[in-house]
Amino acid sequence: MIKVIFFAALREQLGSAGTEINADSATTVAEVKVALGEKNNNWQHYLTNNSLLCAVNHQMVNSDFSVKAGDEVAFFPPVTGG
Amino acid sequence: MIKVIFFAALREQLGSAGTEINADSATTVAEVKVALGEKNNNWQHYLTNNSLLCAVNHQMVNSDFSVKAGDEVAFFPPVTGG
Amino acid sequence: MTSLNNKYPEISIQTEDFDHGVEVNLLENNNVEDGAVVTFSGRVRNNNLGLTVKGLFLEHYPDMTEKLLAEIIQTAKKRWDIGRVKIIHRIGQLAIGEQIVFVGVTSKHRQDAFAANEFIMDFLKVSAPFWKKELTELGETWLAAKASDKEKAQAWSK
Amino acid sequence: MTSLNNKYPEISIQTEDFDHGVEVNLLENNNVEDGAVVTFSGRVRNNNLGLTVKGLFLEHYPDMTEKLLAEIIQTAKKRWDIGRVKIIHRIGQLAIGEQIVFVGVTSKHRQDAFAANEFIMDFLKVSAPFWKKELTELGETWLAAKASDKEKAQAWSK
Repeated sequence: MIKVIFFAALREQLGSAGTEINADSATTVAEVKVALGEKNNNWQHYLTNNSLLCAVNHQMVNSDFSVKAGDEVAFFPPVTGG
Repeated sequence: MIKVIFFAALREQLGSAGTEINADSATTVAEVKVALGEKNNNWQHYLTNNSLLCAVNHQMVNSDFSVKAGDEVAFFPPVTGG
Repeated sequence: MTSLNNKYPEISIQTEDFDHGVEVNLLENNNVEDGAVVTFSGRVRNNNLGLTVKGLFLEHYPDMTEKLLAEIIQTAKKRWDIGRVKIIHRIGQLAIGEQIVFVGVTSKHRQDAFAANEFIMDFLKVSAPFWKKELTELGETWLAAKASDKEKAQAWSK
Repeated sequence: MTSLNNKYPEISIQTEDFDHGVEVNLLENNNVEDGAVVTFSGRVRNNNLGLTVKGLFLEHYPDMTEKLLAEIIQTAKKRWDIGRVKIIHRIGQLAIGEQIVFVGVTSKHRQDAFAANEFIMDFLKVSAPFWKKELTELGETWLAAKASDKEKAQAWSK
């Protein structure tokens, strides 16, 4: 399984702090998004937002980054701390 | 009279925190220095130091600045606060 | 550079408030080599973009935040001759006037502490995974990232 | 800009020590407009140019110091959008590790407080009439002004 988590506005839009997807259903971050959209049709719109950022195992990555079983994939809006 | 004061290393070199000179004996800062050197020969050497700064009535000035009776003329080395 | 002993963490993400004076004392304690200390602290303002702000909610990505901030500190230490660094960032619900963030940097010469502190703040702003939700007279809104913050961070690589 | 009431002086030349945390609280007190506070504090280091320093004596030119610092503050306020400013400078005999100087600046946006604080320190260094005498293992020496400080101050007019 791949652990998927959401933060801030995205978490509220999806109505979910996170989920899991089967590791067989995605080999890249882009495919994780597709798998999540298939899992829940209402999510698709929010996950295709171009400004969304992604971290895999706490490291910022692009959509072509490879994912594997056991990874933690996080999606979130641009950060606004400080 | 013109009030003359000295600070820091200069004060220690001259062995004096200040003195007064007759307003008739100097019309510029440069002339104040000459008057001070005539008043005390030992001071001449230290007062001709090029790095010395001068303030008249708390305002930084050059050697050609005019002075008059009642002025406070201060001589001191480059500042080192902070 | 003066290293801290292991009991003094450089990064603290916390819900509770902090004492600015205590933090400065910790940065200076047994640190006679570094003559300069520069601190930045940010607090909740009472207005933003013309709206009256009533409070702020801060969310973050645990573990990733600490990792990102540690990377920023390491980059700053390579670039400037600085001694100790402390970053405190609060999370959770904050009221107007409350402290949000503290960055403290010590150095032998002041320009290093000034530059490193501003650098840390600029990169914290654009890369540490914190999100602010503002409670205004119009309701709750997640803040949008500012283009000016991105430009400030990019300016360091010029 | 948030003005201070007249009871809070922007400049203090004093022999006694000061409390960094108290000064920051005074800068922030009833000042909810300014979200950012940048402080600089300088202390007596234990070494200078390779010599072990035992202590420092600070002399100044009363009245002229205050006038010069007030002019620096006014210039900073014209150049940046800053709120409150506090400058504390100690005089007299100081031991290793003791605080010498504090500059605190508040602003709405952090870059103004960072820049104004460093500007104030750079001009304080080269224009305020303070002189330091260092007590080292070799005896007492009046410190020489540094060319690097002059260059830093000049860099602001570029």
